[in-house]
Amino acid sequence: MHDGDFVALEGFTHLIPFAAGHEIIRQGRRDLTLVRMTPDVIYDQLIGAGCARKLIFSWGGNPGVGSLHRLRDAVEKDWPVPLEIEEHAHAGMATAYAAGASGLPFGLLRGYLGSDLPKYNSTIKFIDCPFTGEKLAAVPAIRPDVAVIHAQKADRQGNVLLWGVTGVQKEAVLAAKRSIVTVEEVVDHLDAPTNAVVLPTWVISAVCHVPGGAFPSYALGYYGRNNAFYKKWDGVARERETFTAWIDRHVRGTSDFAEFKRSLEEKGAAQ
Amino acid sequence: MHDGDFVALEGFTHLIPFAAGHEIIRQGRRDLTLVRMTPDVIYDQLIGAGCARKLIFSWGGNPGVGSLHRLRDAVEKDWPVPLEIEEHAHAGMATAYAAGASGLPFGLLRGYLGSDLPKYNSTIKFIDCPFTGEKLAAVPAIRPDVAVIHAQKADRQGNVLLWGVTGVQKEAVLAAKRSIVTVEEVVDHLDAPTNAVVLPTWVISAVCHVPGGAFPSYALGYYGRNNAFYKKWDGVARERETFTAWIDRHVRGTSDFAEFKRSLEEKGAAQ
Amino acid sequence: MAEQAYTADEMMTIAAARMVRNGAALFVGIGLPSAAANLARLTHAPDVVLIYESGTIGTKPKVLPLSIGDGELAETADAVVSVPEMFAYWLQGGRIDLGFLGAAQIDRFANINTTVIGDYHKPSTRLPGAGGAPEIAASCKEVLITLRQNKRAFVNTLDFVTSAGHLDGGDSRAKLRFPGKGPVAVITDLGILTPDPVSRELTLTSVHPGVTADAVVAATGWALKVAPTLTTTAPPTDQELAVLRDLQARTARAHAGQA
Amino acid sequence: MAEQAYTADEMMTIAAARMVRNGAALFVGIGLPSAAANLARLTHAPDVVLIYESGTIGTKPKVLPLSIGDGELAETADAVVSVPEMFAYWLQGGRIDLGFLGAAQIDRFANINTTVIGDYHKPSTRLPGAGGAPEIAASCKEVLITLRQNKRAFVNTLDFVTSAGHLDGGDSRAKLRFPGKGPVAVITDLGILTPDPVSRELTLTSVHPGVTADAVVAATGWALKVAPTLTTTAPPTDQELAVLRDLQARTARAHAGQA
Repeated sequence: MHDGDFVALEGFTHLIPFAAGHEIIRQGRRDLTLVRMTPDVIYDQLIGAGCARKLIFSWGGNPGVGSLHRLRDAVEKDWPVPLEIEEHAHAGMATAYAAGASGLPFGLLRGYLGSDLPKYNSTIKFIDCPFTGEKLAAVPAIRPDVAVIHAQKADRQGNVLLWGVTGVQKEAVLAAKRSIVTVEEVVDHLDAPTNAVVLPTWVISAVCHVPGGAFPSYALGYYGRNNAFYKKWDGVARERETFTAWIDRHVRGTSDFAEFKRSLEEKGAAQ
Repeated sequence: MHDGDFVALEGFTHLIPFAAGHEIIRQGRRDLTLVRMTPDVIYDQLIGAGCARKLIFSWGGNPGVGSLHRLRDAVEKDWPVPLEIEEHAHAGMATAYAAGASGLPFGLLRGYLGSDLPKYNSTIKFIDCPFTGEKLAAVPAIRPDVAVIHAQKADRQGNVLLWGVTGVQKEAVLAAKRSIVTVEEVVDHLDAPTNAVVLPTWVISAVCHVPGGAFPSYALGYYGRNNAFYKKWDGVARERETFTAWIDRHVRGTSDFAEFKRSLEEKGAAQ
Repeated sequence: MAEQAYTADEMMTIAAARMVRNGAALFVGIGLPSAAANLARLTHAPDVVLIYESGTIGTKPKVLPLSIGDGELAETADAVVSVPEMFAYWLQGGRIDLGFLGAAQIDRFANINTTVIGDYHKPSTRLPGAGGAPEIAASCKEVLITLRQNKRAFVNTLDFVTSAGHLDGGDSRAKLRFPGKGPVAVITDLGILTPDPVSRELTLTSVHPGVTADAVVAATGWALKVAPTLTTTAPPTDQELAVLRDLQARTARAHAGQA
Repeated sequence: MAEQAYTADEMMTIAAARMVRNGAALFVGIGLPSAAANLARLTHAPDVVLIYESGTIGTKPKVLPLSIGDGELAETADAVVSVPEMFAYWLQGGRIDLGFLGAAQIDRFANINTTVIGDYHKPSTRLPGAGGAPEIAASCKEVLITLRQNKRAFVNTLDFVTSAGHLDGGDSRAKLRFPGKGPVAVITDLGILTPDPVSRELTLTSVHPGVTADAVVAATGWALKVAPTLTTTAPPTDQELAVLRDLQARTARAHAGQA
């Protein structure tokens, strides 16, 4: 991953690749264009750490808790750096990812009807159906330089299996020029049921074994969502000082995700 | 199902709903518009029996064997009734089914480039991408009055599970106004793996228990494809007389699919 | 039946739950709608089909999800599909009977704002944004909206139209060929508002027990119309209250620590 | 290495198989392409990824499928996806290295016809039609075509262009912004034809053992160009023949009765 890349870290509340996000912060990447339907705490961390120049999203809250304070501070106060936003609805972004995976320049939907979003997002256009004359929305395909997802299993050849809420992860990987997958487990055989969500090794650039790499989100069959962390994040991220102290101590101050998680156990840590 | 209906009997070489097709012949339905990516022997039978007025398709052979003689006789010699054809490529039809399931008036694909098909199928149009100016194909959504598929399992509530090659069956059911599913087995619980292909009971109009109902195609986990039948069909369907005798004896002359299959065991039958 | 003390929020959730028809396919937003939808499922509507935008169809969570994609939703679902399939085949495909939304701001035609308070570029409050709401509001056959009623929420003019209700009223929604009929009721902590059959303007048709029409009008940022035949919402039954409180207690316990 | 007797069809299938690069993602048509693709997998290209339009990805059938969606293909696949996903995400998405097609008719620019012989509305022979071929020919990075060579098949003008090769030659394919490069070789029972780097016209570059260039020209419905440096295809090795014959024997047994 390089400074200025167009990057998607996907996972729809489930299997959010936090470990990969932390590594991006440790490497001090800058000027990234971040795309994600739900920025969630992972992008609040990347934005607060100054990695992002632009954010493309469709729902920007801390699920079940409230605001993403680092996102708001960047949008409203340009801290730590200005953040350009391109805002969509979920249907539009899901369609744009599918268009990217499909090798199409744009995706088609009956969307944004009567909404003000197209007034503030010039990438949303409308076209007429050549058969019925109906007005339909057109959104440009999302084609990231790099897509990163977290999955439950990979086999030794690098074929990847995920299950449960799979969001737009398959689309993100197939739409991207390069893709990285972190996994809970590496096994000899996936033993995937027929029609399971399997990404074959030849569409993936790299697979990394990072147990627990979706914490504080969850990995179905491995661990639950750490709702307490999401709630505590509200306090950590509310002020620049508390956020910076947390990132410096737990992310920049650790060498990998295992050490990050150990650091959270320490007295006074935000867990 | 009524005379003149727009009907899809889907199943991509797997789970082809032959039992339902025979019942349409027994009921003497007429003037149907039949849509199916691969007409296969099932539509050769319906066309030869005079049920169809129009066929929408994208590959019209007897897989691994050769021609569909009843289809050719209807197209070339208007026997037993004239058959109008609307011919596509697989990509266009898959896109059109997906558009139907998606509630869109048309589907978008990078397709038919350099092919003569659009010269002979006026439903294929081309539009310009509003972002890149690229020329892309547009096909009208397929929205059948009735879709019929065969699946492996239903539970007592009528939720349906299928696995293996699932073709466009989900799209056909979701695109149709009404849908009928025949199944190999009715169980207390589907015990479907997460992310399996499950059609919930509330999107299905009727579920019928017809073990073996996909014969001579196959049902993964239940029985294999009867390749011998497909080969023998070439001889049965080649002449109008042998075809009519076969349909009269084995389909019109039987009251249900179980009796049909028993009739094939009789001496001299085409099995 | 014996009545017992209850809060305005409880009355709101219970009144909203009662609007859910048993057997309906229900597209559920997180928060108040999710609580009402699950209360309905646990009381009079056992066969309601709960659908969340995370791709979970026919889910039966034992506790209320904190996020729209909690594991509980996937583990108890009849089917789990990808997010693009959910929006394309299930929502846009016209399969959903009822959409259930919350809102930060609402206007007299039940258009809603979940994006920003104030100017879009320099907002006084930046809200989470659209999520699935614009297409839920457009494509479901009918829409229910539930939120607390006060002048900050019930405004004369929205700062941002995130999702369309009845637009400018009358036939303006039909003119734009929306697939769905739009909002059929707004359930608040004070009463129930329904759109006028012709003008589509929200009209107060029921007040909750102990609430006056004047109080509801005073909590509304426009001159709220009041139906000539104003009814009073039936108070919560003991069973409704017991099931709701039990659900919320289970939920609180489950979300306290590592779920 | 000892040579043994073999048929022209065997030479064609073996020569076609040799064109398959190990590790390539290969979109396989039924019939001759399927035999050649599986022979490649069982000989020099064990890591080739075989993809059939039925949605089976990375399949490893023990016998050749009679239909494009045989159970064997699903049971031995790394992944099985729906047909719309196969055409949208995998083929149109540009994920396929090599498409492998058969044909009833082909012209000098490797455009192919699998639709009709004669007039479309009153054909002398009605062929099965397009199937996946037009988009396989358009979207795969490269395309191989294999068919038997004779004047009925290798024609000056196609009765119907089902799938585009190099169109009118030169840069006419690039002008239409095709995603893929188009046909890179046509493997027949007589030899191997490859498009001229500039004109894109098919040129005979290799003849199979015992076949003369004149014989190939005589079997072609246009004035076939012959490369100045014409090579002779290496004859089948004992191993290639043994594996192919074993595969075909297994296949014949499997398809004789109820599979």
